[in-house]
Amino acid sequence: MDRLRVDLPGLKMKNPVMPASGCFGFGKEYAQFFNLNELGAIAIKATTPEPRFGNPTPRVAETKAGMLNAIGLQNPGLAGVIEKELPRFNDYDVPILANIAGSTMTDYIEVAARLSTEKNVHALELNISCPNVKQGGIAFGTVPETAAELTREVKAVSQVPVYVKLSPNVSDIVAMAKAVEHAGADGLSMINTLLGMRIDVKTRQPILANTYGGLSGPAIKPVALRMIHQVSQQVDIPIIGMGGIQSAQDVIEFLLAGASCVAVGTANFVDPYTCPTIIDELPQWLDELEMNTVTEIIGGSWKRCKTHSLSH
Amino acid sequence: MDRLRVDLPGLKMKNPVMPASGCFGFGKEYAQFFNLNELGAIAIKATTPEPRFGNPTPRVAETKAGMLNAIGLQNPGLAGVIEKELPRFNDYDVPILANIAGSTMTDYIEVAARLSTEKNVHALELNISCPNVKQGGIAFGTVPETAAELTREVKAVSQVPVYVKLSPNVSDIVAMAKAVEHAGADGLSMINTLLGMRIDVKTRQPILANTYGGLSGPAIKPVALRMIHQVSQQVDIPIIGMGGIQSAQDVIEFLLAGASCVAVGTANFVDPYTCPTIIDELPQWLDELEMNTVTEIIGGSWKRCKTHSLSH
Amino acid sequence: MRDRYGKLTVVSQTQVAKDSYELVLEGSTVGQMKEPGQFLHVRVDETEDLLLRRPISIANVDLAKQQVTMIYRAGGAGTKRLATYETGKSLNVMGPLGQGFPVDEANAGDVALLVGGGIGVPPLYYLAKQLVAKGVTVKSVLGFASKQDIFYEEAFRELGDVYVTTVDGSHGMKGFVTNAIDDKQLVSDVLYSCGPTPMLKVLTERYRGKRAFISLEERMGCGIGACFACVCAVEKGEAYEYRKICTDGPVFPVGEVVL
Amino acid sequence: MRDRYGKLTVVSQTQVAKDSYELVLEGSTVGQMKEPGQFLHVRVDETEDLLLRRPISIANVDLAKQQVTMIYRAGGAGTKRLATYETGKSLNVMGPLGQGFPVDEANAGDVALLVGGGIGVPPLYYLAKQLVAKGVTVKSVLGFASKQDIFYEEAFRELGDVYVTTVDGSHGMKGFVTNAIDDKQLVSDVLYSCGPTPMLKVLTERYRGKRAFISLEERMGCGIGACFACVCAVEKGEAYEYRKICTDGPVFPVGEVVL
Ligand SMILES: Cc1cc2nc3c(=O)[nH]c(=O)nc-3n(C[C@H](O)[C@H](O)[C@H](O)COP(=O)(O)OP(=O)(O)OC[C@H]3O[C@@H](n4cnc5c(N)ncnc54)[C@H](O)[C@@H]3O)c2cc1C
Ligand SMILES: Cc1cc2nc3c(=O)[nH]c(=O)nc-3n(C[C@H](O)[C@H](O)[C@H](O)COP(=O)(O)OP(=O)(O)OC[C@H]3O[C@@H](n4cnc5c(N)ncnc54)[C@H](O)[C@@H]3O)c2cc1C
Ligand SMILES: Cc1cc2nc3c(=O)[nH]c(=O)nc-3n(C[C@H](O)[C@H](O)[C@H](O)COP(=O)(O)O)c2cc1C
Ligand SMILES: Cc1cc2nc3c(=O)[nH]c(=O)nc-3n(C[C@H](O)[C@H](O)[C@H](O)COP(=O)(O)O)c2cc1C
Ligand code: FES
Ligand code: FES
Repeated sequence: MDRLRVDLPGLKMKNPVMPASGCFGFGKEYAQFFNLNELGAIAIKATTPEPRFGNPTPRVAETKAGMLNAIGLQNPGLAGVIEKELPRFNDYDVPILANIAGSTMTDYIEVAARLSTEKNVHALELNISCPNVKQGGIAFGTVPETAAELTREVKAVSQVPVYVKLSPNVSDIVAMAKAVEHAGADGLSMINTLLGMRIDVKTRQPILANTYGGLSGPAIKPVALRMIHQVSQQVDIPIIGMGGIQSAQDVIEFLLAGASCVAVGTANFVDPYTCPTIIDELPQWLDELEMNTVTEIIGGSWKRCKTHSLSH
Repeated sequence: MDRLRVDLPGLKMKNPVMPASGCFGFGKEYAQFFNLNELGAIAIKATTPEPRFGNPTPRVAETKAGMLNAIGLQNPGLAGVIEKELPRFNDYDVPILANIAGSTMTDYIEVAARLSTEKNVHALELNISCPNVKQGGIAFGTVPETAAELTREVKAVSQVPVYVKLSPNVSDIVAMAKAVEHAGADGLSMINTLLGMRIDVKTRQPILANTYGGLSGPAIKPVALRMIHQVSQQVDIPIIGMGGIQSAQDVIEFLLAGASCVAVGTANFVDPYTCPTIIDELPQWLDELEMNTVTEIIGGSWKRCKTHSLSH
Repeated sequence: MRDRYGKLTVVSQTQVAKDSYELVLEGSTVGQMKEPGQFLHVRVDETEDLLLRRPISIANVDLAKQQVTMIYRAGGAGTKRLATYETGKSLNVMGPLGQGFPVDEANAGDVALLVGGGIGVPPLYYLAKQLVAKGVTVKSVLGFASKQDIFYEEAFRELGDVYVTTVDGSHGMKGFVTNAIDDKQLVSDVLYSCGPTPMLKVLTERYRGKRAFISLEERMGCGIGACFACVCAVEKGEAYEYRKICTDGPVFPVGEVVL
Repeated sequence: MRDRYGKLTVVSQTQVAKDSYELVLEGSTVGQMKEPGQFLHVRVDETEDLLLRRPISIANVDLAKQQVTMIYRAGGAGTKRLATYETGKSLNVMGPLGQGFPVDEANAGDVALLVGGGIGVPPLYYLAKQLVAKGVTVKSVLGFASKQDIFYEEAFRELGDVYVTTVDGSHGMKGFVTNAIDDKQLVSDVLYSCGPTPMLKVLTERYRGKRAFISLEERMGCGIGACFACVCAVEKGEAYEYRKICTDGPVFPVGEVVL
């Protein structure tokens, strides 16, 4: 299955498909459905220094072709993740992308320094864009200078490559991407959720206890594709593409836009077999497109000529 | 039917529903289906100083629960609109909101000065946010200072109230709204489309000839509601709410979020009777919500106590 | 979980009350549905229009026929879509999921009080059947808004005493389930309940420290413990302690979690 | 337009070639469908999953029975959805829309050449019927990709000479429609054509200045002239001059618009 292989900083992926952070817990739930070794990689749920309870419920709401979430970064904290969650991956041969978050720069640095020394962590994903955390997060995600500074600080302490997960709630995504690339990011993850809301017309109140939440699912796919298309032409680091992916055809669209691999979030809730199904179907799509390998497709919508390997 | 009445600067609306600019031409097509007098108002297609052909085709693409468009402001130009389109409204008793656009500030000023003297124009809507026009548009829409300056210049020449139509493709929608309010805007229209794209996996090329286009329809409703909810609590001018409205229930959701009236765009293409159907159903919704008038609902998701009239 | 995921075929869809439907489904995964109080996570729409699954309790199971019954209220967009499924159509269902009512906690000869409110009534039916089968005396108190909302009154009556209340008094006793418990002075060894949160709150105060079990509702994403959508806090736990309703629940001992 | 908007009922849905379906619909708006070459704007999905309507040509009409026939290729998501509609289901249809083929331009005794490519063939059938009815001699050149894509060959043959071409030579003449026109030295007084743009371009060069009419395709929003999605430029017009395919077309005289 070497046709599907993608080699990215820290992530030697058998195929270009990983579940997205926050949509796959720490893997054990979906391990009941299929062998996690089938996956290209796994992005685990955000880790913060201390355990967090997160936001009050309701935490999810449905929207047309999408959903809103305001989980609020609930997680067992750095110690909990290291002691209870990461050891489970000892039995697997799949690279782990550890999503990290916090309210202050110190939080990120603390988690990055410690988590990046764990043998089951192959790369970090800086969640600078969680729209559900009142302080912290959002400011990092919308100001290029702050995002760059955070990236630099985390890179200084991390033992593994660092991907920065960009927020789509910005005027100029290219400026954000260039700023963190310049600050040393090894890759980008995009996109996180769009900030949205729903109102219950009966109670007249927001459905989410947190008022606003992150919009994910097929509804946001066109925005994700546009941003990846814009950014991939302007940076030299690889992009983990995500936002509404449901099918192998969607994956091809993301690769053509310029993503080097993809993450699947919301679709896992709809069909727990989404990732393995996509992985199964990809070779057939390569045949149809008359492509030998996945890497040939990357950026195909804007590259002049076929590239035979991923230069970055 | 006074329960549905909404009085806004320049727009004395029988009901809170108008078709959105660009989705209703200059009215004559939909006049074949129903009497335009049933509408609360009509937002007509963007006018630029000179006639414009717009972008190459394909100009539209479908997305899940949404569509992309890159029309490129095709219109008959200022003289054409005045001579051929506006006189049609002589036979109607419905306020007209004239959407205006351009590539330079001078363009906007020229159109505003002239169009606002037309008897069939009751208010202007500054389209500072069209994502499909390569130069101009987009810069006005994402920089608060520039948007404010444009608003000030147009206000100086306009004979009728001026609504500024905000782009959702910004980091801080509240800053944009406050800037144009401060510059004298009489109201806001929000939201315009989100910038998105689709790629045809067979041709490997973007579906839209323009590469990127504006995402509209139910997919963007949660983003629109969130922005209106944020902005309406921070400004004292009314908001024309839009983005994915399909039904009377959607209208209630927008009013609760803080819109003073709404515009229906994409839904007209799905069902040409969307506007009159919604208008018909609104009184029933008022009954169910135990509300007397539409204006009582405005901002109901965040107002402490019921307001009995619209203060702004 | 492979044996808890797949297509079930609609055997019948019957309206049993105003806006309420009984849906009988058949398929091999029914073989796993042995515990009352567990739920199914139902994909109501094969397209992406309505994206999220809907959690619906198991109301009854016929293991021999591989048939499961759900009873649901067609209130929102998804359950209204579900109500359009006709005999022969197939439906993508995950489940059984979660921890159901502990039948073990009632011994033969015990009196079990089953208290259901509205659309919380369905899971109590499969529970009642299992309790009766092991020799437990079942008394059911079923609360509805109005006469037109009532379903399964007779079915429950075949398994023991039934007390129906309606808020508007249009059938049975006027008032809430707690009024019936007081009025009829219903005593019991173990309590099982499912219904609206205000009702569960009152029962929690009354039955704290007793053998009492309640089933909770929350909006869900994954339904299997991966997304943290459905958590609730633990009573007297650390600030960050929680339970997931989808996997630790939906049934909890009274007093375990904060309502 | 009120009489051009409403629900039609599916009378039959028949597969007529690989991926191609013939859909017969019945309803009162069919009474308006008198002009060949006009199209219907079809809502393929009652939910918001697939939002846009699909433009499909009128392939045949039985005014007496109030029945209209469409023939379409189930290629993308919407037409695949359409292919699932079974007899008795109702379908929301706008139309007839646009300007069809000018039957007036052919006089009794004239020879009309009808050139169709693939899924451009269907509107020519209703046209052929009307032409024959007024005494015009119809010759049809129908091009398909392959044998398995061919439909309505016999139906056309009942109305006049038919020349079928396939790109792979699996049926009829191998090659393109223009090869058949050359080979068979087909002469005509008036030309009507519908098919892929490259084919229409070649015909435009050949028939410029003659009585020749072509039907164009473009992605549409509204279908009624309001959204400016479907415009094309006018040959030798001002830079801003345009035609809307949905209302000024889809049929244009050869040479009027830029292909
Ligand atoms: C464990 C469990 C068991 C349940 N058993 C039953 C049952 O047997 N019969 C029955 O009628 N109902 C039951 N419910 C409630 C049922 O899940 C909701 O009524 C249903 O999801 C509402 O969907 P909708 O399409 O009608 O509403 P919509 O408003 O369209 O739903 C939008 C989203 O909100 C969620 N949602 C809305 N209301 C609720 C709610 N009350 N609880 C959980 N999610 C909600 C939906 O699942 C969906 O994700 C149960 C809920 C849970 C958690
Ligand atoms: C006036 C007119 C008449 C037509 N008549 C026929 C006919 O009789 N039979 C037939 O099979 N096809 C016909 N077509 C083409 C038909 O509209 C498309 O094949 C169809 O819209 C594709 O939809 P889909 O769901 O398969 O593809 P999708 O890719 O799901 O469509 C997505 C969107 O793109 C649009 N689109 C995609 N391809 C085309 C296309 N080639 N032309 C226009 N819009 C497109 C769709 O309408 C939809 O809005 C006609 C087109 C026009 C403009
Ligand atoms: C329930 C839920 C929880 C999420 N939690 C996180 C998180 O902890 N960290 C993060 O970076 N992104 C988080 N995300 C965002 C996803 O990783 C992903 O970027 C987004 O959902 C878009 O992809 P999708 O449309 O496939 O879901 C979460 C998304 C959802 C739906
Ligand atoms: C085809 C199309 C053309 C549009 N043209 C304009 C325009 O000329 N000026 C403008 O301000 N907005 C234009 N818009 C944006 C709409 O007015 C509206 O803001 C947007 O579509 C969101 O509403 P909706 O989801 O109901 O369509 C256009 C939208 C569409 C779909
Ligand atoms: S619904 Fe996802 S954790 Fe419970
Ligand atoms: S499709 Fe809207 S103008 Fe033609």
